[in-house]
Amino acid sequence: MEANTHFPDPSQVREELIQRYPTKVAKKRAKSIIVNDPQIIPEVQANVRTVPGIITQRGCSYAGCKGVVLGPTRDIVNIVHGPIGCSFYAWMTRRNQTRPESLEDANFIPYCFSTDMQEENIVFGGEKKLKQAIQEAYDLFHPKSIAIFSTCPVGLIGDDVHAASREMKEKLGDCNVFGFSCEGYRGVSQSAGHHIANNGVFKHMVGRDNTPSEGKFKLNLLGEYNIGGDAFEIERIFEKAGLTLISSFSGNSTVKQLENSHMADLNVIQCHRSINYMGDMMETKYGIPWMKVSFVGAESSAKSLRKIAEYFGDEELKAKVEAVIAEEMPKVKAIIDEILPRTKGKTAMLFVGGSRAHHYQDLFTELGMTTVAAGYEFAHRDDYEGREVLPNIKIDADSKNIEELKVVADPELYNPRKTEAELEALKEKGLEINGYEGMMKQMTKKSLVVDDLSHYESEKLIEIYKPDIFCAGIKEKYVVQKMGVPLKQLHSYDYGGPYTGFEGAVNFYKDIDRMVNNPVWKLIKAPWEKAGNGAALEATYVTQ
Amino acid sequence: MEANTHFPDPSQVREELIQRYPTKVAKKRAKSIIVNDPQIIPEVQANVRTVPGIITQRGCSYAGCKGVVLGPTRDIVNIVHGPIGCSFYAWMTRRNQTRPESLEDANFIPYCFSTDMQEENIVFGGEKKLKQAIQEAYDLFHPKSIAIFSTCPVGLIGDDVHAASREMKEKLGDCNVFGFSCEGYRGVSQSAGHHIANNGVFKHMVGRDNTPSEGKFKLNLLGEYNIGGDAFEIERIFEKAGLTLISSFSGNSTVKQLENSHMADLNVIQCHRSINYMGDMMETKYGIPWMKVSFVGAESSAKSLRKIAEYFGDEELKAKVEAVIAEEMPKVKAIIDEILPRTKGKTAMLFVGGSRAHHYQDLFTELGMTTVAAGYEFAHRDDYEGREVLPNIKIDADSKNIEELKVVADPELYNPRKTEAELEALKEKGLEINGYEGMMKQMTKKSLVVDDLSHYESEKLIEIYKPDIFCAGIKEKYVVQKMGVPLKQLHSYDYGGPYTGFEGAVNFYKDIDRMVNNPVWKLIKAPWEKAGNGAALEATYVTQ
Amino acid sequence: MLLRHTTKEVKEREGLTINPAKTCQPIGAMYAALGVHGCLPHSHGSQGCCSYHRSTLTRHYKEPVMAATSSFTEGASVFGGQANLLAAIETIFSVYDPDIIAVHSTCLSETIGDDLQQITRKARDDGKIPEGKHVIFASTPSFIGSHVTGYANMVAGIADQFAVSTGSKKNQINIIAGWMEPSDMREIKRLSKELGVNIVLFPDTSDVLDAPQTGTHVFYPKGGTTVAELQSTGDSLSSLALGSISAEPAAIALEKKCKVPFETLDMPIGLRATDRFIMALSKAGNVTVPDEITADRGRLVDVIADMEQYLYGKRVALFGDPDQIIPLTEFLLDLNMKPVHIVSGTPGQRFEKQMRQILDERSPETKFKNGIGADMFLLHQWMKNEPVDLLIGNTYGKYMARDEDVPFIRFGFPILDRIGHSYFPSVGYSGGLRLVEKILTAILDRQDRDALEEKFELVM
Amino acid sequence: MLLRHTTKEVKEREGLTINPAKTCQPIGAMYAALGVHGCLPHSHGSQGCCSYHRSTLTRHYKEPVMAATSSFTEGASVFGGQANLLAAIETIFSVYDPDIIAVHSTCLSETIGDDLQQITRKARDDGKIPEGKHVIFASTPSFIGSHVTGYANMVAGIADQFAVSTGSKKNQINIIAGWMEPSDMREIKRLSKELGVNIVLFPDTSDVLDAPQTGTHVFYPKGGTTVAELQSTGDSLSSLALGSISAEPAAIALEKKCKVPFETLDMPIGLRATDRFIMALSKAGNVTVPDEITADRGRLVDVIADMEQYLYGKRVALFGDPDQIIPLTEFLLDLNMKPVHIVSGTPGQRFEKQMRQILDERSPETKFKNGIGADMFLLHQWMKNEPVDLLIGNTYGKYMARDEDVPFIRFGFPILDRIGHSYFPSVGYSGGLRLVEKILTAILDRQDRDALEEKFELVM
Repeated sequence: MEANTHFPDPSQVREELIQRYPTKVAKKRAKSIIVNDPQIIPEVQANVRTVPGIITQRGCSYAGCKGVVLGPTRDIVNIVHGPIGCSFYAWMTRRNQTRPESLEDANFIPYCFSTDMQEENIVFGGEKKLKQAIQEAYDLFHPKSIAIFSTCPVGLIGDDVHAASREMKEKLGDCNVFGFSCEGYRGVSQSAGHHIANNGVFKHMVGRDNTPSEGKFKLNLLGEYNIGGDAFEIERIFEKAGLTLISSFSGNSTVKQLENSHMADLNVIQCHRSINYMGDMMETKYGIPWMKVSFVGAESSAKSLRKIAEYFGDEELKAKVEAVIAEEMPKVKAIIDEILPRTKGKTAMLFVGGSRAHHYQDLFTELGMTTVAAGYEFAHRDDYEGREVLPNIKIDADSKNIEELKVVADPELYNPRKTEAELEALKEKGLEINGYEGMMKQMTKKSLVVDDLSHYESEKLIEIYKPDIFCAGIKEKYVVQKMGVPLKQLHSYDYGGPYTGFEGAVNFYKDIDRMVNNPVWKLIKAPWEKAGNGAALEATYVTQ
Repeated sequence: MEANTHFPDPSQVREELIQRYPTKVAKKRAKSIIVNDPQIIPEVQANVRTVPGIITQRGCSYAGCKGVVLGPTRDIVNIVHGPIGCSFYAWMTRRNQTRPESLEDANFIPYCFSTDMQEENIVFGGEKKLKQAIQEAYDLFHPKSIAIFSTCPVGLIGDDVHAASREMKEKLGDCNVFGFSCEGYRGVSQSAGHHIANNGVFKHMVGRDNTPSEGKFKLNLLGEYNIGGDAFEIERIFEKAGLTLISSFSGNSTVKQLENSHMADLNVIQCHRSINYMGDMMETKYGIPWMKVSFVGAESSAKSLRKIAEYFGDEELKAKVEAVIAEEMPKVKAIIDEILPRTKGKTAMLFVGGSRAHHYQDLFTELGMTTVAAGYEFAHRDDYEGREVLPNIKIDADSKNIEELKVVADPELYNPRKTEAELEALKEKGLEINGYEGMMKQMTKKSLVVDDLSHYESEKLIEIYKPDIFCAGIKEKYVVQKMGVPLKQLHSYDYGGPYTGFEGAVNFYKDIDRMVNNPVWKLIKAPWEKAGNGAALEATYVTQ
Repeated sequence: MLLRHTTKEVKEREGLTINPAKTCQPIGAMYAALGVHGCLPHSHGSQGCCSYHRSTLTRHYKEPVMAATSSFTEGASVFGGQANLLAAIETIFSVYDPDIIAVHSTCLSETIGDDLQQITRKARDDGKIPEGKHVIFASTPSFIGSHVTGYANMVAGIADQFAVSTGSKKNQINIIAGWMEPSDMREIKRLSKELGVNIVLFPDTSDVLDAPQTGTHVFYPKGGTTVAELQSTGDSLSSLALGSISAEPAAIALEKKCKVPFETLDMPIGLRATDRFIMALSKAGNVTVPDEITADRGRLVDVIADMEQYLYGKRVALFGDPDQIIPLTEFLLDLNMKPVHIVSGTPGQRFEKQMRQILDERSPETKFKNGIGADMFLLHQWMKNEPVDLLIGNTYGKYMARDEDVPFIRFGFPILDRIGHSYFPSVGYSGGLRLVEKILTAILDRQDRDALEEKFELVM
Repeated sequence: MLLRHTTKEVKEREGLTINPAKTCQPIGAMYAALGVHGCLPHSHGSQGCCSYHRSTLTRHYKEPVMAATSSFTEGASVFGGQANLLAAIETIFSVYDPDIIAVHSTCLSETIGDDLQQITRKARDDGKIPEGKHVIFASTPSFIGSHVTGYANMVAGIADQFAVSTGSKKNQINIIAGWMEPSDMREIKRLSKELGVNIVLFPDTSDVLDAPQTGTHVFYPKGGTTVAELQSTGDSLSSLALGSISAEPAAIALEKKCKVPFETLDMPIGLRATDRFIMALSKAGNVTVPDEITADRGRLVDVIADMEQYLYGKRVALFGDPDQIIPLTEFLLDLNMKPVHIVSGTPGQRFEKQMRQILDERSPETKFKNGIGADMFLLHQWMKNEPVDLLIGNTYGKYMARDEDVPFIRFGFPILDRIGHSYFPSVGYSGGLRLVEKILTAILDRQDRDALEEKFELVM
């Protein structure tokens, strides 16, 4: 599919986006603004430092580690070691939903824990206060686990959160305490924090509980954070299809599930960027293959289910999966049929996250809408171009300090779920194991791909393309809407959702229909602002 | 007790109240403004026409009939025959509470029924529409009873609501339909409506059900309309004391109770003005004596209970009554002790209704407060001076058209509950049977008694006396409060209550304490309005 | 269940009105007269009328409401009320000393055929009206129209009996207020001032029914349109009547008497009705709209855009007075909400016509009804058959709202159990913002109340 | 239960803060800088700070919040952030073209010891600041104070770095806004205008964070105190600082630099604090208070008097920022309500001192606490021990309110789930009326919800 031809020449657009920048900045930004060609997949500069002063969408390593990956865990007391702000801002703001089985089960998600470091702690060190905080948390709540997150000053003043955690873990006895060196200045975006989080969860949690699980088709769902209840919908579908979910990473998850997750036979990855490290490490250590899936979009959900069934290679499962799809799809189609006439031909832009900007294009496609430009906030080249570029990615100074865990096969627990031959056979059936083809293959030729879009560029893009909808985050929402273009938040979903699976697709269709056809956008101009005041006539139509 | 001596000479006050009136008006009003002397009880002009143009507290006959007496009945469909307003204004505005035993029991109190007469009904007559309305009410609700209330135009155009009611009663078979000619222009105030209501209820309801009731001490509670739950509290006390309430007239009452009320052995009357007709008629027809009681005030409640016990002359009952009083009083006293220091010495004025202006003085007395002026809105001379003046009251043109039912002893049901000798014995014990001593005997010498107080007079009184609290109705409330004096509504209780019995007394004490000691009255003047702006200092005391 | 006898099944009724969505003319006349400075309303009928009207207005405003009555007794009903009214006029001028007595009739005085024009003329002839004082009147039988038409009649009476055409035009526009709150009238004046147009607003109950606590009762508060202003309306360039039912009759009276041309507009409730008001007033006053008004408008649009998802498709039942609920219905549609059931007790074909204009294109399936039979009982039955997400109406709606467990917004007359309506406007862009805030609060509070724990939202 | 782990038993905590009633300094500095016209706030630290602050402010205002960051990476943390800030200044002026960049520090840049004064001087020396443009700064390490002190520091920085004393006084008064809403700032200006006093209000986020929907994104909205106005503050007759914690430091800075005398007042929330504000401003401006202000005041007193029975004795828990909850506590007492539990996360002894002054006489038993340990977890525990009738605080209060089934009023920062705060003021008499309306609505809605059927009231 070609992008609509009445759009401006994308390479001219690119020139316009960078012309106001100082030369050095322009040169740098030019490498991140790419005219797509799905046939050849041009290189996109990604995961590089944002130029200081540029108004960026990006956050920090802490946000990626605590906010994204560990935030959704229900029964870990997540203590932020640092001044109060970092913990405050991550307090329920990501809408990670969780559903404890009973009122007796732990649920710390609505709580915000912080050591609230004061000047004296910066000057004289904060470890003592941290240990005191851990002790108090333990005394109050007796959690299974306490996790510590380091904020910027912690690393600089030399607080050793790992040592403090080890000491407290030993002291408390029945509480797993561990820390993350996810100071905000590490890496160039949230992405560093994801990696740090993956390492920590892998080291301190995965593999602690070897209890075998019931279930014939056991899998983990990686990179699904249950924003707006996304994981609930996937759980619903899995259960209906007869799949046994051992653990989510990390939406609606528990300590017990994460610690037992290596007992699964397949890892499926929803958000490649934030969790692919975990897939690789579990493959190496336990022999569990991973497979990229997407439950965003009805077709993608169906496809992902079929892929999972194919992986397990069980005919009964395959039949069941087909039955589920056959049952779910008509409801989806009915809604699509109703809505499509109102959305068809409209255009969208998506600039968000490290995965959503890719997958939400499917939903727009299902609505007959074209994605004219897209990009990630904190992804790497592989998320754009596909994992085949991994060997060619140069690690720069900002990322090279992020620890790469040395993982080897576990002497006892390593157990390859599929033989090389089986994997080969699956690949021949079109199943990409341990692989991800990236966003650009799916996008139209001449569409624009922009990494780490700046505020300035976003305004330009909107002026030039006048898209019918723009997808980004809360910081962008009202800027874009002030321009008369509805913005759909794809971090928080505008407090809607779920958007995964079949029910989620329907939710999304309805929301987009509402947004792109909302009459409010026609009310912006006052009648006296309209040319020639001919509008005055219109404005009085209800008078008598 | 003498009224506080620092008050102005009440006869001078009287002169001031009338000096602005035109001569004829002044002359007339002078007869209704009386300086009290409880020893000699001067005559008060009452129950006379209000001078047109005078801003009066009074309402109309319809308000007295439908609003006051029939309004509180729970399971009668009360249809107002007339234009919409009359029914609308009486729609739940009197706070007659009712408590059906179950969700299946009828409760029409939250409903407003009207024939909503239109011009054509005025011109061509409204009986047809009325009958249609009765039929529709029957079809929708199947009530035991439907009552019709005539508004001003009904009598004038000659609609015969009684004939229409009879016709429909016959037609429907199992529904008692009856009407009231309570057009607003009848009489001089609500009082006419009370009388009309008494007549109607007596004729159409009382005596229809001769089923004997259980209970050793059976009585009716007359003139208690359960505003704010007053009747609930009296019911609670009766039950505790072992008294069996056959029927209330008419708070929290049912058709069944009213129709069976002649099976009681005593009528106790709370509001003499509105219901004394019923007491007399039931005495004449069934031989049931009546006795004035008051459950407003803790002491009055105790006294009334003792009177009832004395009437029944049963030692066990007397003991039980004493036990009830002994149990209830300490709670009351404890509150009084706490509040009295804050209320003692303050002054009150009461201008309301036909009974409350009298009885609420007891509550103020219990709070150590003096009533410096009081009067009724629609009472008769007997309510001021005592029933002994009844033979001397001249019926004027405005009242003489109100029907006096000719009641005689029922050939079958007449059964004097007490012999003449018994009654004599009771009287010797201080029990006033079929009697009421009126308000003035209880008021201090030199206090002011004003019947049908006008707005003009009320402002003057407040200016002169500066009372700590003024009791009246909603129309007066904000006028008086604008003068910086709290007004306690004694019709609606300011949406509080109950104020009867022991618990009610406590409620009242607390409310009065709150009102007379409310700091808001000290906030009225802005600091810049205060003399010399010395107040500016006070106003900045919180600054640093 | 509070209204336990309300059935789901709707039966046609011809005789019985249950839980009316209107009341009678005289109270409207009383309210209108309070919007004239130094005016004492006078009810020519039984005492009960006056007492009831004063009580209801007092409960709504929590303010003194002064009015006198002819105190009819049986004699007056038989022999006519002339003597009562003449006596009343004399008493009132000597005791309460108003500049104006505004007499309205009742079903009683109308049924017996009292002629207010004749009686007031006699009062003047008999010297009962002091020099410089006025007695005006309006015919407001309770068996015609509703409180809204009673208001309209008194406002028309005010216009007709005060306006004078001197022959030389004044650079001012008459704005005839439909039945609205003092806060609304204040906002109309503020907007006109901001727009730079000289106006005479009448009636004007601001600074009358929202008077400050001062420690003194001011019998005639400082607000209200003055006699001089009312007289000058005959020389105004034009009139804008805000409300086809409650305000237009006065505009017609002015046109008839003084040839002042008029335009009838909806009351400026909501975005578009306010747009039309601003446009019409700027046109009538020949001024351009200042940026600050455009910005206020933009703020309202901004909130609608930002919060659209919570408004979208929400089903609303509403009842009230036509001049208010007509523009409110339009506003609800502009909010992308769904008005599904609408009743108004006030009769008249204008309601149907205007509603059709608003609804035909955007929501032809909306049920609406006015006049006889359009009562709250019917609305409640409709709600039982087709449930809604929100109910909007006067205080009496709370019974339905509780029974049906539906969020409820108080709007209209009377509001007996909350404060705010008389202080914060519903008209204009700022009033629209207040309405949107109220609607959102109602909807979001309900969402918060009903949310499963895992769906309880921090940000909305 | 949403907060199912909150125990009734209160244990002393020294290390762990749970559910804080504050956040960190830089967000306050960012908010303050947005109140200067043409100013781009700049966060000198990691990207996360800027992102979090922008997000939180955006959620509160539902408006664009523009700010830049020095985008620290590990290198900058090791070698210092000078290069980043210099690069940022260059980029910002060329791409976003502000009149002013207002830099605030973070825990990161403070820990490594970046000297903002030195770096900005270097930027100027290096010619990176175009002619006529400004770079100002404030030191706002997150490990000191709270968002409120961060605001105060930036406002003081604005005063200190812009004010010029020319030697000739101007007939104007500086009003230094404590942390308040754009609506509040707008109301302060309206009141000053009505009073007839020339003022310079700073900062001023009205017309910045309540911008209209226009179809265009205006990067620097029309609001905000201008550079010229800020410079003129040095010549003003005097300053009124509205809030001892958030506004006084700027007044002190002005006194120090330009000898402008000042008075510190509470934020004008509620009756008496507004009285003091009006008195102080009329004194400073040497004007008499116009009747319309007295009448507005009287309307507030009127409502309090009329509705006193519903307010009397109601027990309230509140949390929030000191300059807001100090006058709010006083107002609650004037409403005859009972503030029983109060926490504020912002440290400082002024809070304790001012609270004591207010509470000692009228409610000595009230529990209050601020600074370390004064978190919402503690407040919630207090509520479990001594229940209340009403909770007042920011959006996070909704979790406690739902768990304890207590009516809840949103007040303070941040409010993430409702609109209105930025459009309708809480300051002044009209703001007081709005607060009373909200309080009454909360209380009366609850009464309606819980009333037995026979006790369900029509009139209140």
